Amino acid sequence: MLVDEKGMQEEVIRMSGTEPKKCMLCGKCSATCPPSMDMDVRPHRFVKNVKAGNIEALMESESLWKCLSCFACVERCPRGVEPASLVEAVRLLVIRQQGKNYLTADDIPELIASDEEIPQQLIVSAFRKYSK
Amino acid sequence: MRQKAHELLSSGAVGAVLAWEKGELPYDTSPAVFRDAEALDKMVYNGFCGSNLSKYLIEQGKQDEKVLVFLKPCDTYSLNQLLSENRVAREKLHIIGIGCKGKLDVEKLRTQGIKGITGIEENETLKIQTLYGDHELPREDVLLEKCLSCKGKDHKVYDELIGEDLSADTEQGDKYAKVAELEGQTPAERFAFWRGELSKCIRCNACRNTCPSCTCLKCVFDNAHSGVAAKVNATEFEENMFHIIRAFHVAGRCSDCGECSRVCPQGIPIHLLNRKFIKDISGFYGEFQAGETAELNSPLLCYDLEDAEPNIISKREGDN
Amino acid sequence: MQVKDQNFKPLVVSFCCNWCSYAGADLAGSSRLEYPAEVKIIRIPCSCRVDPLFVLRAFQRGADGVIINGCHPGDCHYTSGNYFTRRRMTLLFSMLDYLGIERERTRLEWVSAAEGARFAKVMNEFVGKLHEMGANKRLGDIRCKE
Amino acid sequence: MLKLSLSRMEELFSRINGERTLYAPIQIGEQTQFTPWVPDAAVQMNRLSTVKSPKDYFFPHIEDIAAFRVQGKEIEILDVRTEAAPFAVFGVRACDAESLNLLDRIFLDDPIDTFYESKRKSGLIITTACFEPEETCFCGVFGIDALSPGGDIATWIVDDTLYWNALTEKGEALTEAVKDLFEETDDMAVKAAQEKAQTVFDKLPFRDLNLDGLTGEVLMKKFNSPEWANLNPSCLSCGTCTFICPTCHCYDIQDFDTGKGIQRFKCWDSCMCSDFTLMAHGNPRTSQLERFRQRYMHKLIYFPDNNDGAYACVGCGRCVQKCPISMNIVKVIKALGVENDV
Amino acid sequence: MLVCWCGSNIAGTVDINTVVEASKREPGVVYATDYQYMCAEGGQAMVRRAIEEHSLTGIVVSACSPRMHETTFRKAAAAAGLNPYMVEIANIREHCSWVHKDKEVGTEKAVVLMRAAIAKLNLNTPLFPGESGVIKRALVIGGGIAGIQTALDIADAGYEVDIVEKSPTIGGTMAQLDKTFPTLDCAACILTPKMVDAAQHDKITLYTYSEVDEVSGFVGNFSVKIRQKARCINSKLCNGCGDCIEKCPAKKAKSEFDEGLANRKAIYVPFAQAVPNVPVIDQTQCLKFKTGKCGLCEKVCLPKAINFEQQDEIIEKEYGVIIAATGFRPLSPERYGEYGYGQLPDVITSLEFERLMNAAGPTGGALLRRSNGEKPKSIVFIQCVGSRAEPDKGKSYCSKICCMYTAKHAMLVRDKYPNIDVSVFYIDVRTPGKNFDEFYRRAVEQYGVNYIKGMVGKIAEEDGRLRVQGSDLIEDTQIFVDADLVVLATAVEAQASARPLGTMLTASMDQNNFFSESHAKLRPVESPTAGIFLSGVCQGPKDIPETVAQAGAAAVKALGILSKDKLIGNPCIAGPDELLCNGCASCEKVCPYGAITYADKEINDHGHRTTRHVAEINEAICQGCGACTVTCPSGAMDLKGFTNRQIMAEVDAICR
Repeated sequence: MLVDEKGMQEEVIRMSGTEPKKCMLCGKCSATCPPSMDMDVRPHRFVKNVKAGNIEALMESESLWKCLSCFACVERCPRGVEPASLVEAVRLLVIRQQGKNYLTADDIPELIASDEEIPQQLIVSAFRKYSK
Repeated sequence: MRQKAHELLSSGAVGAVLAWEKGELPYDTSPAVFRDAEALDKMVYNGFCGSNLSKYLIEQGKQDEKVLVFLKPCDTYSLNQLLSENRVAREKLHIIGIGCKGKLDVEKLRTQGIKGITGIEENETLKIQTLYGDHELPREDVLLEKCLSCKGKDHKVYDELIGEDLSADTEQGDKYAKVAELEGQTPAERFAFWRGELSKCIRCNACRNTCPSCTCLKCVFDNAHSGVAAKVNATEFEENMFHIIRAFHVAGRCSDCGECSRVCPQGIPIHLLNRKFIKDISGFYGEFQAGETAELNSPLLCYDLEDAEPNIISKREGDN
Repeated sequence: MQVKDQNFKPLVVSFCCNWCSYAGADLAGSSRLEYPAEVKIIRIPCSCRVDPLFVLRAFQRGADGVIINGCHPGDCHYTSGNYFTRRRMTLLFSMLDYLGIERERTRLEWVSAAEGARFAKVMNEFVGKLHEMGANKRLGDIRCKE
Repeated sequence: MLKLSLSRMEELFSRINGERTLYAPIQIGEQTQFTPWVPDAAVQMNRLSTVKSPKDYFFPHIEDIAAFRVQGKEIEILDVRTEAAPFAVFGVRACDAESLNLLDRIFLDDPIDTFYESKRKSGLIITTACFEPEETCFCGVFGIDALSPGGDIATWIVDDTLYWNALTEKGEALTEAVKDLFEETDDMAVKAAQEKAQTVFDKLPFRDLNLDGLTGEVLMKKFNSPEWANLNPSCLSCGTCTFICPTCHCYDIQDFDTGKGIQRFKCWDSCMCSDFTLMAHGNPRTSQLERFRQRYMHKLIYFPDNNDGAYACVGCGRCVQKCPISMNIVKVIKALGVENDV
Repeated sequence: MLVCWCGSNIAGTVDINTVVEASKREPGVVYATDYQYMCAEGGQAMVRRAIEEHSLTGIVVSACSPRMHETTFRKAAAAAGLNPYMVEIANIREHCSWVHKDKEVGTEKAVVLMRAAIAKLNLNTPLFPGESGVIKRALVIGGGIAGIQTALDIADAGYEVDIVEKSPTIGGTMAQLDKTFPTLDCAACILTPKMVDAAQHDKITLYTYSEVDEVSGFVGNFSVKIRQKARCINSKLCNGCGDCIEKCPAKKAKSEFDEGLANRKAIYVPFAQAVPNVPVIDQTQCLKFKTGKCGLCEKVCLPKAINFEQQDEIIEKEYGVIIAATGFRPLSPERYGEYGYGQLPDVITSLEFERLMNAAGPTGGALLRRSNGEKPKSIVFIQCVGSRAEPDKGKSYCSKICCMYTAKHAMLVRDKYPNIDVSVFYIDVRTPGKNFDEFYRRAVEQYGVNYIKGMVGKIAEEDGRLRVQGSDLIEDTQIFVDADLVVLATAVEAQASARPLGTMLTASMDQNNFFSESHAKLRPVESPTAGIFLSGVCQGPKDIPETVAQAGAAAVKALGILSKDKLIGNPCIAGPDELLCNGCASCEKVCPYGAITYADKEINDHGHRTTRHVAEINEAICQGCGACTVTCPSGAMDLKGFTNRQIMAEVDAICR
């Protein structure tokens, strides 16, 4: 169990395979991010927080679940930092802590019915991640 | 052949004839230089003329005269290499290309238990008389190792050809088969194989001295000032060292004439080292046959900007 | 599972060309980047100065690994030296491999004068690998052992 | 005379090996070499000539003779001499056994080569008679009887039986130790086999090789013979003939710098090597012809001249078989001997 | 044996005393000592004294990298009468004390490195450098402001200079600029007089519309083949009247000078003040070449200067020095999809903007939208386009000039059209230069340019305008700015021709295809290859004043060679042992300099005389790489200063 923030930070960096220290704070990720307007911690600050080791705050952030995993930030980042991968990694931390199934195959039809605009890719990746 | 040699020697068109001389036994022919037309009676060309005469031209070509030399198809590759390295002057040579249907290995007769050989009749089937009775063997069973991967019956350099009809298409086996087999083994297996072979080396230097690519006036291993001179293999390392460096020094120049293995009294398959380089060179830098022409540049004397990095070695093997 | 000798210190001879790799090693030094002290550097004008004899010599005398460092292809101070090196060493390494000498004991690397960090990284990696493999037992000369 | 069934050879070898190291002609790949015997080794009882002669065990290819430890500027000389451990060589042929007598003339004469002496004392030679000579054999030319070989113990293999006869005190001592394996017998079977084999010997191609006229008296004439120029060109000047020859005995002394000191060793040398006789000022023999001539002049003229007419050749035929270009002593004798008085 | 402490740099992790004591036990060492700073005057005096007092035949200095102070100690040795090549350096700082923390480990390694140096020194022989002459002419490759300045400085010192310029006129990128920062004076006004000076200087020869085909030789003696491309105009006859251009019916070619924003004729001069003022026929556009018909220009040309038959001409000349001044190109921003460059006509690059603003430009200086020719109401500038990125995403470096020229552009717009809103997206604004930050502050304070910290993520066309979506990092929001024109401050990129030229010159290049300088701080205008100098942006991004300063510096360095009558060579060169040479000519084939030739020579081997074909080294040409030594199977070829024996002795000592 990762109790301390330092350990969590290392884990996030390891899982994401990316290096937040490479970020030069140009803000391109946030500029390019489609749901950025609705985020409490916008992508560039997400990176900054990982760099600073504030993982717990990120785990509680709304942004964590607002990210569409569209990877526009990854595509555009001039420094090769992958904000989406960091978001992904923090999500995994949360899921691991929850430690049980949050999505089953039976839930999916209902989810799709509830919101027609919900990206199918999101459902698929959520199913993959939230069930074990 | 003898007639042609007689003609050229007596007319003074050539000052010497480099050919083979018959010996005291059915198989012990020696390379010989004939300067006297009378002596040509002893000249011979048979299945035991496996030795490659091209290297002798370095020494024989020093005289101020023209030399007539008889070369088998595979020998002409060696000569081309020598020509390309200025070791022999083309204008001093009169080259007669002679046919060849593969040369014989008397050691192979012996390993089949044939001893006391007093006579050999050469045909598709060899008839062998011995002190202990007669034997018959198919010719192809006693071919020299080098003839098992024949380069074909074309002469690459010559002034005239005699007895091309003598040539027979030799079965052209996969010359890289054994190299590939070794490459497929684990490093430990390869190490064991080569230790077994190279530990036999007695450093007689027969391989080096017969090699038409080993033409240094003074070999680094003989040169007390080189820092690596060694008269014998005092340790396993020196056995490896001698053979690695020898193979490296002829890499890209070795025409795979097979003389090294033929002459080794200890039966070490030295040609498998040279062939490894030939296989690598052809694989990494494009098909290459040294001595194909006298104008070819060794692949170690040129380069390509896009050459492979050394990690191609492990990539090729697909494992480690 | 092979038991590793914890006290084993691989001896590494590292040939560095004067123009790129030696300067890269200098930069590693001036940047205070650590790499194992087992690496000993020999300065040569160009990687193409490395004769296969030198590589074998190092193994004879007890080296556990030999690494040759030159300018990146295209950057050779002498235009073409490293291209010759690349061919020569590829063939030599392949031959050593063929004789059953472990492939990981020889290495050719391109390190520019600006790549101090890479120099240190390559050395760390190389020595790390040698640590895993243990001492060179296949290509040493027993007379040179203690 | 003693006899033993060939089926019990393994027992005999293992008994001999118990007391001392035993070397025997053992098949390795396609060749037969004298190598240390191990249980179930493929000992070749019938294969006549090994590639190398057993001289290796008395006069090794390489032998350390001294060492120097260098520490900084300090140099310490180390004595590396050791007494040779007892050993025996089985399966030595008459020619090779005789070659050791020739080597004795060199190494046991003053000044004595103590390295050789020690091995000669500890080594025991068990010879085997040749009933099936090769076409390359010509030991008879040098007065050697291949059917009655020398050494410390002579053996004969007739059908499925080994006949054993000790010839020297050393041989007797070993025989005592293994006697319980053997049965006493007479020499009838051996005699019969010898007689039968003699007919083969009478048909050998080189039986009539004539050594007449090869003496010190004609030294200068032979030295200047024009025949050398005809014989020499084919020679590759490799060392094959000298290294497989049972009588060649030249050696070089070399130093090897180990980085921690110097290893001084002697090693076989060959008069065919370009650095043979190399001295500080250069080499008095500058051409291949001179080196080629030296080898045969030594064997056929100089050596007998200094050694009561004994030629430095035992007719084993190795060089006839192994010379890469088939230039050998037989051809030289024929070219320079009495038949060609040049 | 002399061991340096380098203050605590070495002494911190290496026990100096142990090294000194260990060295005393090594064969050949008669004297060993140590000192705080060996390279200082005191240390050097100590070196001289030690050599004299102990009659030393060679010295080993255990100190910093030989790349730092080898020359220093060689000079000190020479001053004491010792051959300078009897000095070896054991690098116990960069390769030892600085990379190891443990004192025991460091000391142990220092001893080994010291031993290796001693082992090598024991085999050193005194070496004597050869001399070679100097051709008193310089070649400048590239005719931009850098090349022009270097050429003028060299010519003014009295030496001949040739400029090779690949385009039809000299002037380079600076000629395309409108105004220059931070003074806002007009680029043409300060550049064109220099262009004319260069053209009229009696020591300067211009080869425009020309390229370097081949370079051989070495410092002092370069031989260069210059390809003068066929202009199809006889320059000597042409009077520059321009009648031909006027009559030329082929007018669809894009003007390179105007960055493709305007068309030019098939026969053209790039711009009005071009030097030389001689037109060139673009054979890909000319109707005569395309269809065989036309030839109008030929008909109207009174001096009969038109020559359709003209061929490329190869000019072979020799030079003592070569100065690279190949400049740069702006990076093409097409790969960055978010900006829509190439798709959206109103997204342009800064250099295109320069042309739009220029009175001699395609719009006559009127700032108009590309899409509809209307005046823009709002302009957005975006900095760092392609700069400061990972190598696979652009250029890793800061292009240095973009902050300043963007401020300049913004200011010019606001000055000329106060009604246009101007915003600048930036990551950082970097203004280290004389009057630079003041300039930027003026843009903000006096001209009201709106600087937004953040990058742009997307530009989309909406109702005929451009919707720029970006970050405002200060506000921490995503913002949208509607613009009529977007200007991208594109990164500086080395010319595509730079690397092939570098290869020809055997000059080393960095990973960005800029020429590498010999030392980043101490030799910034010299290439590591002797006799090759670097002028301007070909070495790395810089602005005009820096370029001019460096151009002058390169000229001075070049003059340092041109003013000498003889050059002292490097004695560490190859040489054959003729007794061992087989004559195979393998070495000749691998020599990159053509320094090896073969000749028949009489060889005396201990009185044995033969005539043989053996290798010969041209000592002035050989650079000492050693490629030949490894190629030589007999070991006949060896390299002085790095002999086989010396290197093996080092290997042995290390492995002892």
